[in-house]
Amino acid sequence: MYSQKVMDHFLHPRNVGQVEHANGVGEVGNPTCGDIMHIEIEVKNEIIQDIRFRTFGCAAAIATSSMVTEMVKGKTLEEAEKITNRTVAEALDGLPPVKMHCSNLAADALHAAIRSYHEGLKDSSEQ
Amino acid sequence: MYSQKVMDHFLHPRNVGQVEHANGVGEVGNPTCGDIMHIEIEVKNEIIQDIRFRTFGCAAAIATSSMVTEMVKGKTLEEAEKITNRTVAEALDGLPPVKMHCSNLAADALHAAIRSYHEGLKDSSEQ
Amino acid sequence: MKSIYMDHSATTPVDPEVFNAMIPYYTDAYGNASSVHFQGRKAARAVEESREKVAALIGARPSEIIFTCGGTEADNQAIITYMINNRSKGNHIITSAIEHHAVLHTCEFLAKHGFELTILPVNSYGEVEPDSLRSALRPNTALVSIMHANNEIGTIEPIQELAGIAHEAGAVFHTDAVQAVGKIPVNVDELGVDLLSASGHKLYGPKGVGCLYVKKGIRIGSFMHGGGHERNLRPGTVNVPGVVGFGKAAELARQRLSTEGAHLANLAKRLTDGILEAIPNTRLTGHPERRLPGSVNVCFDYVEGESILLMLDSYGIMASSGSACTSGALDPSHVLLAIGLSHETAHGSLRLTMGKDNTMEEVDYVLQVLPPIIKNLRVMSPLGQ
Amino acid sequence: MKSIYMDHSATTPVDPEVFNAMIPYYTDAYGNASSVHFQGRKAARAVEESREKVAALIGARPSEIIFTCGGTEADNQAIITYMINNRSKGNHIITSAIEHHAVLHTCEFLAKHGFELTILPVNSYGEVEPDSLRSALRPNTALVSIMHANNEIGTIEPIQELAGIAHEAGAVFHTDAVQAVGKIPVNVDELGVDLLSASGHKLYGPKGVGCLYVKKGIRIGSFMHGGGHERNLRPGTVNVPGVVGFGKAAELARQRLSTEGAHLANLAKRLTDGILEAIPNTRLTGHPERRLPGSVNVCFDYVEGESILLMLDSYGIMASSGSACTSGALDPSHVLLAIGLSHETAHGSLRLTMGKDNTMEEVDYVLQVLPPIIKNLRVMSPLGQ
Ligand SMILES: Cc1ncc(COP(=O)(O)O)c(C=O)c1O
Ligand SMILES: Cc1ncc(COP(=O)(O)O)c(C=O)c1O
Repeated sequence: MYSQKVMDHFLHPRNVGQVEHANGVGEVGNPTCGDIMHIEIEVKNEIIQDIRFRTFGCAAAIATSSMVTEMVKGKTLEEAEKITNRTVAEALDGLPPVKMHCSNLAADALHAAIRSYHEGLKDSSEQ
Repeated sequence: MYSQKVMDHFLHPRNVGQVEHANGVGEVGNPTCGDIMHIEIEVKNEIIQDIRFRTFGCAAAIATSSMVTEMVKGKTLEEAEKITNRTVAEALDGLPPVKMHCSNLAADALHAAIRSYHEGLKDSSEQ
Repeated sequence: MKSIYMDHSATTPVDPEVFNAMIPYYTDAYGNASSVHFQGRKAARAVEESREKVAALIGARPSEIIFTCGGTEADNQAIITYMINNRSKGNHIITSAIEHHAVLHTCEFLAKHGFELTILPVNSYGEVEPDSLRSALRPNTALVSIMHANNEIGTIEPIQELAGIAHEAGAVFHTDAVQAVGKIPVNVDELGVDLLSASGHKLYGPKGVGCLYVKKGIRIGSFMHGGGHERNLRPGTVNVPGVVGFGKAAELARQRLSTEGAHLANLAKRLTDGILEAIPNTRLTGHPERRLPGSVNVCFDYVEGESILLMLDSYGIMASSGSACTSGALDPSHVLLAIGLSHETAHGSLRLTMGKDNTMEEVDYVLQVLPPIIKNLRVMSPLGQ
Repeated sequence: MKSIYMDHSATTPVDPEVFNAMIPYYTDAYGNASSVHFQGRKAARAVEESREKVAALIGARPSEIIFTCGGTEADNQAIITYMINNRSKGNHIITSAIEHHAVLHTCEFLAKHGFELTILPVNSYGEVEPDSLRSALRPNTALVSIMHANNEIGTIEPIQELAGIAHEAGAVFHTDAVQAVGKIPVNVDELGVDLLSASGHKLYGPKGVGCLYVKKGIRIGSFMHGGGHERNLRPGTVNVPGVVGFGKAAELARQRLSTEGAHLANLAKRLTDGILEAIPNTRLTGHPERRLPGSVNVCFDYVEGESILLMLDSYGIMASSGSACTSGALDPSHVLLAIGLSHETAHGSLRLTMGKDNTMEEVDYVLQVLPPIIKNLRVMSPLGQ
């Protein structure tokens, strides 16, 4: 049911864990529905220097998390903001229809992390 | 579904045809329901000297007709009157349940033939 | 003793290629198609490939095919769940007097539960007349169900025309194509049908598997209640080997359709002509041309069907009959009565339905054996003379 | 790569002896069991012999067995046709919260159509408490349907006691014994049940065939509408090879029941103990003793079931889970929720159901592979720590 790329990212997930000097953190989903994606980023000069994830969820949830980290590592925030759940799924050669909605939230988690980075900046600039 | 005896009487029916000097004729059933049994007898000294049948119907109808002729040929009318549809079926080692009611009327045809013989006698004695 | 099977409308032998395709799903690939693991995915893949093959045979999309356990279930699901899921479109059903009981009894069941039912008569060939459908349609007619080809007399109904008439009146069209699929070309788009039933064991596939075609956009429901299989439309662990066999049978049927049809038509012509020539007081039932290739149904006056069958059987010839005595029923086949035969005549019916492996020699053997059988039974019969 | 199948509650491999018994009915004896001729009679005989074997396995009379296309159909027929044919006895149904969807959705369907429904809760082991049934019974309770053994957590219900309570109150008792038949001794008289469902593919028989036991005197009806097969109670051409396979599987199950049960209980003990020892934050679900031999269901905190399954699958170990993600549903298994687990815990369920061919070596392999998988997934999880 899953593409080979999904299985590769699921069995060999990239960028698992936490970022030591994270300046952006995003989390979406909740344990009740069975998927939580947690993404931490370190941004320097508008570029995502480091990104790591931790995910509770099915193979699709883990693979999309892994994929999104790979897609944006070293990219500018502007580029990262263009990524959608859909483009992540496409980069994985698609997801089964039943997985499109609930387990395909990695881009949302990334965007939440970027938002948190911006909010952190705002917070510090407001000081 | 049929016993070997039924199949034997069906494939090799005994006493098919008409009796030249019949003095009793019985017919039961009708073409609408798919079974007609026609039996002719020649009675002499209260003994069934000859008996023949013609039957329109299924294997059970033909086999019971054949069997009943064999059972009563050479027997007294008293003996013949004791025969029932049930004893005919038993003599054939039984019939499938669905066949017990509509295709198992040979004894009725025999009794009708005996009745017709008695009525003929009455008619002649009344003359 | 010879063994000549001429009862293909009852069921067909499983084609050896079909059986070979099924074997792995009994031995190696035993998974439940709903399982996530390797065995489950293998089973699911086989089911989807079969869906493609069945869809291809009738010109449908794979997503329009629901696998069922046979023609009966497909008919029940089509009619019952269409009616109860589309009450706003009306509660009137139209069907014909010669439908298989899987359709007729289903419609009668709904009639007992508050739906309105019209049962159309047929002409003496067993055809539903377009005008008869036209005048039966009402504003509240939701569904018309007319079979594609009749299982007893072989008549092929003018489905394309009938479906067109139903659609003009806003009704949806179901056809029980159990006897047609695999024997004649069936294309859902050309026919213009919305729902279609088929069954594996009538086209050299296994028993216990069939399908319902549901045109995209037509709203039916689940007939049974249970798990979420078949996109929530048919619960129950999928019969994977059965579905695989059905798929293979559909693939083979598609390849063989034209050559087989010609072969069967030849056999049927020789058999029909031979019987009518050799045996007096005999008539062919069904339409003389617009009929299933390979299907011969004749009625012999003065004799009864089961007796004919068992006599033929004693010579190794296997056939069937619409006589009541073959089923334990009181009345002979409703189809034979619907085309206007008397009870008496209908009792004397014989159906010989040939298949791809029947030969001219077998036909000739039947033509040698059958006339004396009828003659002997007539001698034994009080009717006639 | 290894191939270790531990998903026998989903479906079992077909036993080679079962398949061998089926082969002739695909190749030589292809008749329709309703046909009068030689091939038909041969098929009919095989069906009746299978009926005897299936009846013998559950202590029933052959005439009390109706063949269906599986457990789902048997459940639907039992519940729906009992209720609509016995309206005078009441319109209240009682079932439990842990039934298979084939029962639960069927009851809910009836509830939507005017019947009254009570769904009994279960205790934390998944048992229906006799007192809970007692207090739910009403004068108009017509039917109580409680499963014999649960398909997910393996708990065996106190059927004998529950059936007795139902009977005292004048209600008829149905049990979905799909998971029990062939795995533990099941005797309809001892249990005192009136209706019982079973399915071939759970006891090394083929998919697509099952049966409904109907105690003599209990009035049910036909669920599908069509021909007069199965004494007018189940229309549709009988799936002869399927029925033959089911019969053979029943015969084998009867012979093997006791030895197999002991073997499976040994495997399950080692597997359960091993998992609970090696992996913290893990619990066994279902009753610790009154459970199906060979069935192990555990929940791991902080990880999700489908991920566990696919990781195990990459090592050749096939299992299943009650996680929503394995079915595309939003909620995890209703069974796990009914025994009081949180959504979070239920998502981390793993079901390993063993069969006769599993070995201690396979159990040890699972015990070697599973702990690091859970560990890795927990490292990847934002929950916990
Ligand atoms: C026209 C027609 N419809 C429906 C059926 C029922 O199909 P099945 O036996 O597969 O349920 C049959 C055959 O028995 C048939 O000939
Ligand atoms: C307890 C229970 N009931 C019913 C069913 C349905 O059986 P089937 O898949 O044969 O329709 C199953 C298995 O899927 C089951 O485990």
